[in-house]
Amino acid sequence: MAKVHLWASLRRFADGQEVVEVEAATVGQMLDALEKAHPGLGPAIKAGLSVAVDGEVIANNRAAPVAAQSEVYLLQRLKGG
Amino acid sequence: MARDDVKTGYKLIGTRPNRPDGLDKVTGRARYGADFSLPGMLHAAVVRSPHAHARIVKIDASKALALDGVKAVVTRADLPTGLTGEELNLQDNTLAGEKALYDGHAVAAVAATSALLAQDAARLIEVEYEVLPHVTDVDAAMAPGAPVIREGVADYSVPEGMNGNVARYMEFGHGDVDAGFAAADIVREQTYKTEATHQGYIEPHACVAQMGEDGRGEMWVCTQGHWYIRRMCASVLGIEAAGLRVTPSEIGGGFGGKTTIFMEPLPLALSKKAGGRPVKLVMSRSEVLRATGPTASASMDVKLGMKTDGTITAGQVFFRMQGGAFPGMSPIGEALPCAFACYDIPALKHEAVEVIANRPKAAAYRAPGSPMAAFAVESLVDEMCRELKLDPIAVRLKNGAKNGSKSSYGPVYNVIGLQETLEAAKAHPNYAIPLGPNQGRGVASGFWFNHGGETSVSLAVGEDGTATVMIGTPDIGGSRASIGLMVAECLGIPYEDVRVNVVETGALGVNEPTHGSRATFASGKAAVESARQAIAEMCRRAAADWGIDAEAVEWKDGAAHPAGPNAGKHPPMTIGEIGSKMGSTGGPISGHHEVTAGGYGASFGTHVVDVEVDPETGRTTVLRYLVVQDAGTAIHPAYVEGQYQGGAAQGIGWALNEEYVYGTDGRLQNPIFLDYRIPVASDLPMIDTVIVEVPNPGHPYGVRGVGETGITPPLPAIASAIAGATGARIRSLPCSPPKVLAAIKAKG
Amino acid sequence: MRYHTPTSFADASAIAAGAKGTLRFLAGGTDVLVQMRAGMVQPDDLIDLKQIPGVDRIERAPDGGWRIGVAVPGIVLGAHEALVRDWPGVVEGMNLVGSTQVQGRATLAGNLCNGSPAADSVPGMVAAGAVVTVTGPKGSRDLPVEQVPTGPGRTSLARGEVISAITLPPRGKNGGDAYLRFIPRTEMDIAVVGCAVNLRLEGDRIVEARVALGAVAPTVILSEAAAKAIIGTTLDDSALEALAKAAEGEAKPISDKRGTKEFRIEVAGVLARRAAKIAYDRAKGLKA
Amino acid sequence: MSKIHVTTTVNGDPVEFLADPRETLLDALRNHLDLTGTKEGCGTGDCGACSVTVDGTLVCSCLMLAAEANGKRVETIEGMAGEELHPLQRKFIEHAALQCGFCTPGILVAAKALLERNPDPTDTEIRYWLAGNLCRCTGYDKIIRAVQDAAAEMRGAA
Repeated sequence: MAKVHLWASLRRFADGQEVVEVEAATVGQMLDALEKAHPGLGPAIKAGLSVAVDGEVIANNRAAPVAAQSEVYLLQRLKGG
Repeated sequence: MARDDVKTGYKLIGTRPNRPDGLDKVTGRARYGADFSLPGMLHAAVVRSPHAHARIVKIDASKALALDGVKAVVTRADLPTGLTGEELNLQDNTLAGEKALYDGHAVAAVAATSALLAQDAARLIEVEYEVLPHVTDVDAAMAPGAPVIREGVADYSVPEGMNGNVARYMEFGHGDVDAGFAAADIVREQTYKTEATHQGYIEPHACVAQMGEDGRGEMWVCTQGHWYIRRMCASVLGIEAAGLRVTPSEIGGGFGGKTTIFMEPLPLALSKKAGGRPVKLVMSRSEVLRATGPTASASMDVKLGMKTDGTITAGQVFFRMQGGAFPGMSPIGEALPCAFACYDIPALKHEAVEVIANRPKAAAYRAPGSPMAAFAVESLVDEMCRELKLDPIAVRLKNGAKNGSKSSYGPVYNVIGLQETLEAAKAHPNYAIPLGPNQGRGVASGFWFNHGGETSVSLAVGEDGTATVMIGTPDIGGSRASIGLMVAECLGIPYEDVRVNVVETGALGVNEPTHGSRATFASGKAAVESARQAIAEMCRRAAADWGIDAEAVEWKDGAAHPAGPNAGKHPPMTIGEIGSKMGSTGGPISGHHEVTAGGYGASFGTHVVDVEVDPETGRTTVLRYLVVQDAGTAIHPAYVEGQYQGGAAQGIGWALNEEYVYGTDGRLQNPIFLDYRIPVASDLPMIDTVIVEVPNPGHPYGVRGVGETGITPPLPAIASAIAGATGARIRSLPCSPPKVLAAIKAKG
Repeated sequence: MRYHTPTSFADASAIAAGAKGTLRFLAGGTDVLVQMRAGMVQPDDLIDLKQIPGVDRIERAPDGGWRIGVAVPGIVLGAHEALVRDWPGVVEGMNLVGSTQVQGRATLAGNLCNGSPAADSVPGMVAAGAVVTVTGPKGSRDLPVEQVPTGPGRTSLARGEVISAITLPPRGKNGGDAYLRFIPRTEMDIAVVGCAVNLRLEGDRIVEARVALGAVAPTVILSEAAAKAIIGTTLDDSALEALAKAAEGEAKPISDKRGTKEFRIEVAGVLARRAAKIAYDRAKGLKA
Repeated sequence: MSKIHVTTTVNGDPVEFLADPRETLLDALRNHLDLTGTKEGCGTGDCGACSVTVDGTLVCSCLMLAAEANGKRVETIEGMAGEELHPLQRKFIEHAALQCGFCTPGILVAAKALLERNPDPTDTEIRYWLAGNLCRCTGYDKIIRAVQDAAAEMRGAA
């Protein structure tokens, strides 16, 4: 189960949990599983997220792999100049 | 990859050859956005709201249309309805709908047979407004009783009960901040403000576009990302993106401001109404300043706990950022993670709100959000260093992020170079120069995430053994040279034998813009992968010719060689020989790589600045300036230095004199370069640079993006240097002379 | 827009007097073209003065003063060694207007007639006691430079009147002038405050002085109080202090995007002191 | 509005065109003569991207009417190189003194005018001479170095 860390202001959409564990092999599966478990997270996911998997920030690649023990952080979608 | 794994012995990487587009650019031949013309071309002009906030009651274009030579007028009524989200924001910004939301908001556009005629016609378009209450300042927009300028802008993230102008809310952190503050010897809390600034690219937005009644068209435009332009124009106009072919011109600077659309759909819409005649639209400078995308203005609370030995025990920030009248445009999502990114602090709390106000729709500007965050946090760190009489570099070395540190925003840093930049700054002669009267020194570090993103590159081997590389990231600062160097290094051929072209939307898969410091990193990475594919194919061709296995062929110095004694004795087969025969050995040889590039390494830098302040006028002179930044590997060091120097210069401008000044009427008071004061040549000293190289393991040659971090440290470094020179701390940028003089006087 | 190229001031005046709509004169054009570009002004008639013979000349007047044509650009003034020797403050004021490129076009007459309270060349001319010759339908008249601007963007010139020359008085012995302005950058800005000082010495003592302040009132101010503060002194510290106080007292600025009222008052005093010292040194022959 | 017939010399070539009286020299160069190397960055004389020389004097072509160019001698970036590049052009490439390159034509024209007046300028003299040529990419450092290097080479050759 990958551990997905939610930023503080997301936690109210996930029953106050800071870390949500989901079964997923890819970033896309992880996001789908999150939304299924906590539909309140839907708007945040739809608004666009960046995901950091084991330290590497992945902008929008749903195919990027997530391992069973991965530490995943959700971040707001990053822009650059 | 550890430091001693650094790959060295490059033949070309690290050299400084002439850029391929240099000749065109010094002779005036290079073609920028406004330099394109087409037969039968019309010229467009835009009618803009003089009001910060007004209901559009009526638009009457009959007098304009009655002029001979006026061919078309478009208003919002000509655009499709039913868009939502950011697509609706883009459409609303292209042409105002029910309301004009800021001074300069486009209301109508007109096409005519000459630019002067179009301007005359625009003056004849009568717009009736009902002026509404407005608010332009970030704190004023948050104040109780502020006019709520748009209903329902709050997204899912905004808790109940917040001010009606709040569009987004964000909070994250780790550790126990209360315990952290309790463990500190001193806890200090301050509020900092930064005004909005503009990227200030010298080339105004310009494009020529043509669209027929079938909704298919072409566009030549100055942009950082032509696929973005294509997608955005298509959604605003309700046409198929694939029907639009967008060719990027040379680009006269962007710095984030040309990653999106402002007026580009207008010439397409006008062209369609004018029977498909091409239409050229070039913004004036005042249109650029009033109605493109400056950065957010910010009001920021910071609290820090520090022990007397300089250990930072806890930190907390609350940022309020205003990104114009459109939700989602302020960089709170970037500013918060950047706030403490240079530090490893056990307890942190970050909170931010995005506020909307009657200002233009903000766009990205070089490390969006990071300069403001650094101004707040690095200023307070400096204030506490001065209070505790601690060396600012020592405090940063002590608390700074390292390889393996958990970043302030969650993920763990892999291989980063912050400590190396701090050590190099400390060791630099500038840091030891004695200061004279009224002089002060400031130090600050800065961070940017960097970015990879959607990237598509093709490479074709020529019959003469050259290579042509097609990239989709417009070259703003010399990336064709650096990508050419990497490809030449990989292929083992002379730099001059590689031609790198930025190609249009019809010639490659989708590419994100040149943003996020990604062009040399991501297009470079994909170009190297493309070259490797071509090498593999060339090895197969040689193997076939030699009658051996392809695995028995290796590539070096621009030629296929038998890999070892078992492969047989064959003279090396050069890329030229393989290229000359490729038609008869299996066809053209090329390589392609398409990827959403990961593995970009985080970027850190440290700046040291010395200033002198005239105590009688408050005017600041920058005496010397040092930029130290990690480049991973500097492919073309001259253009790496150029990014450092250019970023520093923009940061110096932001720190000292640049600001958006709005009057009580909500109108921008300084929409010309006379009063929007970017640094001129005589304002600046030489900008010393040190390129630190901690190779990024996520890139075949160790590249890290270098474009953005450099704008971040100057804001706090300059304010801290002024504090050193005068004893007066400026917590609200810019450090303009009236403000500095008033602070000196207030100090007594 | 009609573009006129008269070859005499009488013709220029006649065209101007007959013009019905919006009228502008074109000398260097560095203000008029900006205003046209910004849509602030759409002239119906534009009268280019540069075809009039003599407008590009700097001539020594019979009394030892200087007669400067209305189309002499800043770069030509700055390169005129004898003029710079006599009136360095006047020339340095003009040379601060805009960039090198703007110096190639901008003129004293244009800077004056644009009517900006912050015009960099005007305090120097006022302090020097410069006089303009105005040609109108009824002939010519002379008036002191300080009587030309009447408010931001406004002048005392009547319809049909045009400045046909600028005259600087003879420098005389033991005189010096200087102009300083304050801007946030080093170049390219409009003055936030400007100050010109022109003085004459007998021995170490100042016997005549004129002090002009720019950008601190609707028009450039010729300050008698500031002049009085240094006349009769050797510009010692107390005289400088009195000068600064007087300049501050004369300043009646507004707060705007370029500076606050308080800042302008304070800096008016600072610049008066600094400019007076330079003028004094020049009068002593200490500096060029 | 009747147009004005303008006869002038641009980079040594005699040219004629019809100008609207409101058109600037910059408009004429770019739109009537297809000399698009001269750039418009501001239209108000604040950025220098439109720098040209007229009868040898450096000016902003946005601050001069096209009609005023009648009978004058105009030099633009397109006339700077002969068969070989001018030393300034070459040094700008060698020193990486341009990034986006948009300000480059104006800066080259202005720097050439400087070196014709002052073949051995100090850094400060270069900076003040070029203060009306905005560059947003480079921070000016490499531009100053390139001008100095070109000046040194030109002095050596003289």
